[in-house]
Amino acid sequence: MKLSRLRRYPLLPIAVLLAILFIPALFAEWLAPHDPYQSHLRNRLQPPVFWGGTWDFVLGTDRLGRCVLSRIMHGAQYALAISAVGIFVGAAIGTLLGLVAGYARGWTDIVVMRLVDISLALPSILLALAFAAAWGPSFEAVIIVVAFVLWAYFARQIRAEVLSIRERDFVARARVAGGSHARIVLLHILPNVVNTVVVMATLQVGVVILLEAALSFLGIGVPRPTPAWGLLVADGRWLVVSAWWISFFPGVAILLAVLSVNLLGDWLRDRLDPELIEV
Amino acid sequence: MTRPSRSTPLEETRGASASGELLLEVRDLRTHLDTKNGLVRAVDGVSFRLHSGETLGIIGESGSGKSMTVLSMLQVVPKPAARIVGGEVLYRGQNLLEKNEREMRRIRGREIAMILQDPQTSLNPVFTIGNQIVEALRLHRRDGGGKALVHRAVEALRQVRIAAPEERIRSYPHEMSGGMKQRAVGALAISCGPRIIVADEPTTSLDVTIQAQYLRLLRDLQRETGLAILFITHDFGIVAKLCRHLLVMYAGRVVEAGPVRAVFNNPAHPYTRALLGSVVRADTKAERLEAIAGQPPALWGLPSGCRFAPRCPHADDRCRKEYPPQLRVRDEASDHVASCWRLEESHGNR
Amino acid sequence: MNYARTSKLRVLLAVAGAALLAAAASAPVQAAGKVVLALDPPTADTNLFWNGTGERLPCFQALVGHDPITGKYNNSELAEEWSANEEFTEWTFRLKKNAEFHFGWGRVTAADVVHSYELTTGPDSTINSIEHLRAASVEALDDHTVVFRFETARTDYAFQHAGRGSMVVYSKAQFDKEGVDGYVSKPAGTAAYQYVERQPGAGVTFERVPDHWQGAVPDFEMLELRWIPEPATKLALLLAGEAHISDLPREIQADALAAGKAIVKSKNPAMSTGAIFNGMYGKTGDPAYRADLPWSDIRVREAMNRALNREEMIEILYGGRGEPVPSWLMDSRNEGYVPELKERFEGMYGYDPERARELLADAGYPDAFPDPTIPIVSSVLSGNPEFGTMAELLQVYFEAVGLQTEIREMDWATLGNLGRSREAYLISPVRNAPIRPTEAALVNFHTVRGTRYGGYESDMSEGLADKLEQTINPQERSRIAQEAFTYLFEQYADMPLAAVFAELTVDPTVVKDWTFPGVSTNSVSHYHLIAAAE
Amino acid sequence: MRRFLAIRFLQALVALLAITLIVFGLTHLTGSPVDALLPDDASQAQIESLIRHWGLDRPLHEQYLAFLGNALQGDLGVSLKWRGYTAMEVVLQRLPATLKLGGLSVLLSIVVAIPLGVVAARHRGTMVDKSANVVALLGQSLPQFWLGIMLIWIFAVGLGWFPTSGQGGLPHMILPAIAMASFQVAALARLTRSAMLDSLRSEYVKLARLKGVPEYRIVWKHALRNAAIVPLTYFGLLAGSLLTGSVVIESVFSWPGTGLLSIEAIRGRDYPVVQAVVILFAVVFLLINYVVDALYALVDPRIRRA
Repeated sequence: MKLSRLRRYPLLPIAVLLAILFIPALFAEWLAPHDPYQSHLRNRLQPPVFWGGTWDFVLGTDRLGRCVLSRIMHGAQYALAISAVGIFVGAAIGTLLGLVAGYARGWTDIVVMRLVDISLALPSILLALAFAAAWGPSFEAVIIVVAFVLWAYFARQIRAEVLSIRERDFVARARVAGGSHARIVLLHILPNVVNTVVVMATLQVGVVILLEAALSFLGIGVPRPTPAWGLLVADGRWLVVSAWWISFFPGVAILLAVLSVNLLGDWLRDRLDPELIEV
Repeated sequence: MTRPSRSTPLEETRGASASGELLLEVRDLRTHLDTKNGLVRAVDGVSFRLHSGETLGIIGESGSGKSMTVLSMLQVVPKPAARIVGGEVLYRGQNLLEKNEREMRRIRGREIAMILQDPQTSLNPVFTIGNQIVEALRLHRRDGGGKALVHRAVEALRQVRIAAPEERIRSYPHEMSGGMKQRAVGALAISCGPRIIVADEPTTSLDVTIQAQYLRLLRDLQRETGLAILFITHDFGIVAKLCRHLLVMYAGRVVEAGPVRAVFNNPAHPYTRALLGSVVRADTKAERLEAIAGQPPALWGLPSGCRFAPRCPHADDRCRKEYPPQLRVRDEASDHVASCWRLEESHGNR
Repeated sequence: MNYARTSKLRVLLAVAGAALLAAAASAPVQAAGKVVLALDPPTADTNLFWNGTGERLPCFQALVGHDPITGKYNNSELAEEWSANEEFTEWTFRLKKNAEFHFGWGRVTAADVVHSYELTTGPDSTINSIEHLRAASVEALDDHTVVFRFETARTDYAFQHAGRGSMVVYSKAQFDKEGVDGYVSKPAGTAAYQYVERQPGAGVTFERVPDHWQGAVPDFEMLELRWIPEPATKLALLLAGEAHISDLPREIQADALAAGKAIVKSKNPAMSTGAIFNGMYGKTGDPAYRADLPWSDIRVREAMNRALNREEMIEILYGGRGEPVPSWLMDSRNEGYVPELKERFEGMYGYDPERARELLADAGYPDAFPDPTIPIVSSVLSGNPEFGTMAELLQVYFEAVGLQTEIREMDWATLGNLGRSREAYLISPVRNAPIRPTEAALVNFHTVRGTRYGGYESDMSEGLADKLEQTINPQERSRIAQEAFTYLFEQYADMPLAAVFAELTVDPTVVKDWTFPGVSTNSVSHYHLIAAAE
Repeated sequence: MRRFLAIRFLQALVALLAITLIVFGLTHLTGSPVDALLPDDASQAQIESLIRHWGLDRPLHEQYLAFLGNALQGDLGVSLKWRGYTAMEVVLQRLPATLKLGGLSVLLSIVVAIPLGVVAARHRGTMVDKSANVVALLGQSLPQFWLGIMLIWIFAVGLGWFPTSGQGGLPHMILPAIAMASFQVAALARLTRSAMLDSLRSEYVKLARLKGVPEYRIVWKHALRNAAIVPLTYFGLLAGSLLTGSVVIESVFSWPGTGLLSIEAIRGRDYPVVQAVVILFAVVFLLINYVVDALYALVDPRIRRA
């Protein structure tokens, strides 16, 4: 009975996420065999243990002799931090504007929706490039880019839902009962869109990890020597022939994490919000 | 209206006109449905017969299994959730349930055609009417080239009294009115010259005058072609106008069957009585019978006894424990049967 | 209608299938006699030389040529001979009489040179060291003699007309007839290769000039420069046989070597590299000067220099193919070379983390400085991936001796902007390419007038540079330059690293050799000397 | 309908205006082209003369108004980096390459995603469905540049089937198009799947079955034709991601399109070209959304005849 109930949960994705993202992110300090920033210049470009390397550097070392495994483990922190903060900011702005637009309608709605249009029509990667060129690539810059890319999607979806929710009886009743607008929005409407926000946010984690990778490739991601996953892959990409492990393992980490997050997101969507459009 | 009484086994419902050929005989058909909430016996031992030129009505609330019965007959139940687990469907002596998909495709449309409830949704919106009829024709009547098929399609439209069929054939469904669409569906059904048409609540979505026209059309078609019609509805009024015999279904079972008049005059099952009562009281289109206390049963976790027991004013312990057998109703019609313990009492009381 | 649709779909599928097959069948075709160079995209992808920063297209020549082996000036290009007056205020160039433009635009005359000079020094010019090219007046004395006059002495004006300098010669006849559009669509040059076409953003193609006026017959019929921004792709191109020469970053040269490719080096060191202390605006009274910068303290500068294990760095960055140098601006081929610096180098700059720590402690680092963080510039953003590695490497060594560091990713424009507003308080990896003549080097990197990126500035460095500019006497000049280099060396004014050759990875089955001196702006030159295998 | 379109058009114009303002502001904040395009040793005099020459010494709002005035007349200025061309010329030179690549990648993603989605819907809830989902997601789970480099190594260097990079005919386009398409497949396949599920549950599919239509025809003709409408709407959203993808993919494959151009333009602070790229893409984005509406009508006769 217990087992069959467990089976209803997407166990594999959850296990993978725990193993790849959460546990390393929380316990990298204790788990990682080496300091991720420590160069062992004498041990540069060591292959992984099964490729002729040593147990000292299980997944080999990079061109400055840093432990690939340790860097991936610490990288999980950045993957998590960038997605969590970036998505939180994007979702918060988007949800707020979506709520206001959907609830207030009229001019507010038009303005917000045009902002959404503008945001969607602007090629985000170019803005990111310009932005990074202006203020220099940094952790904060990546967060801002992520938030900028995401907010419009949240705003659009939430607005659509609010439009239908505000017509429902309990909202009308609350209004008749004399609730303030803020009260109605926060107490009656917001709880009804929380599921959507959660599902969308989950599904964006993969997008954000890949965005970070793309930004790193263009040299506008998190500045080195931060072991962000995207940067690790981008940095090792030249040596795919001779020292493939430098970019391969972070690539696998990205692959598994993004895949699992998406599968988990699918499951959440089915559970929480079957109405959500699948984009 | 009374037909000659024949000695028939009680468990079989008869709906034969003396002249008609026996086209279809369904015996103890059972279909199970796997749902999130567990197994549902959607069709639970349904039997009936259908002769050519005859119209048999199946009546019941939504969810009573009437649609599932005919879908099972044609093996187009939603897979993999639904499984036909037992029974026989004898079409002109051949058991359809033993046929494979390929063979069944030759039966569907060609021998037994179907008209679905809602013409708004049952016509494919992205193809023209002509396209949809020609497609069926091409599948079943390979004789003749493209032109001949188009000609036949035009004929079919003409048969269902659609004006200017040569032009209509190029129309998309959304360009037609609801009534016309349902006629087009009718044309689609008769186009391949089937012997049986199953009409699943074909008039529910039409307004009253159109409904009447449509029923007249069906009757005329039947007269012209000797079709047998299996008419599914929840509307006693229509049954009365169109059918000679009827089955009343409740929760996957036939609870009462017999000649229309006999059932009307002397409804034996409390459910039938309630249905009739609701006809009188409420409008005929009521999909849910408000007059009957309680909700239609959830199809899972049914009572082990009579399925109607929870809503039946006369139910006692036995009703709740044991399903009643089909018993003959003592009236002028020999083939009027019903499944209710109270019938046995009345038998015993005699 | 449906049948039509179905058949359309079928056709579409068939076409797609056929296309895939065709694609599969067409292995990379390589035209016989064509050599393809996979290179970094240039700063300016243009036929208009003065709109670039000095990268010369293979179809052009300048007045002064240089020896393919020694890199010394010679008369292998358009000028037969040149000379300066005693005061070095007047330079006269005599042109070869038989030099001929491509596509029938006629002989090269003095008018072409004056015309080209005007274009190159025009208001929209972005050329390297344009101020050094600019003369007070230019005059064509006759059809084949041009004289440039100056108000002050110009001892090395030939540099501005050599391949590593700043001016190539265009046809005035073409300009008069077609205007700039003619240059944009099909510019006539005078070199052994002539222009064929440019694919915007993709590359430029040239072909051998039939009957070249110098009689030069390059081995390859066609020459294609293909712009490939991504190094991993360059390597792939080379290994797949689609390109035959590439300027691969050194980090992946080993991969190419392992796959049977070869390396062709410039005949001379093409650049010297190192890192500079930006933001040392030390000239008296300069408001931008900040005494509280850690590296304003000479002990910190020495510590930083001593923290570097240059041998290891050269191994990591250049695969061991580089020579440590005591100064990144001083070169034995130029004025003011001080041989002793090389001997003193180990003693003053040698790798000694212990000493570095002591020096830092001595300087009170980190507590004595309001912001002890050392910001290191990485310019991956500008497409200089090797500087990213260098920045990381510097960080590793600095942190090993207890310096606090931070890598700042920025592109050249941002750095230049900071420098222009005198706010570039940063450490930045640099390279000196081409290796500049001493005077230009000192002015550029050690005076207020110098480049935006700046470097160590002080009254002393300003004074010596000024003095050098005003001196004509060669011995005197050499003495001043020596004094300057010694001064800078003792001040730990820079972090010199290595002199490196320009290295190209080539496919030895197609390209046997390429003799080039390594003195031009983009290091390569003498395209007509690319030798085919066999 | 016409009124609706007109209002949409006006709103789009306002949005476009806002976009120019944002782009203008942002690019001018990033630093000056003189710092990007002039060599290291450019003198102060040279820098100042170019600043004047390019009109960069004027106040920002004046520059913006001048830019806007010219833009309204269709003149987006001359490129600072690609001298001899106007900004629009530079962009239009490169646009066909991007459109070709984008078009092929969309085609490829359709060819892969629609069958995946259809098969998944057809076998809903089975292992087939789940595997199709994972396959679709795989392409979306790798950094695009990494996938591109891998494709080059496997198919160009290893197998020699395609050229590694650069401009050219179809063979040159296959690998970059695959790398680009991989990202869209998942979203498209899932959209197709859910649309197909709706479609397969519909009455007309039931009726087609009852008509005796074979299953494959029901799935690929009756159901898909209706379901295809939903993924089509997705292409409107795709326009934005197309440029994002093209920036990365074009760098990896040295494909001389607008993506590569925009990096070069930003690095060179070639304001006019950056503005032209962004404005063009914003216009294309809006245009594609209109085209999608038109396509909608083409597939769905209900809209066509309305």
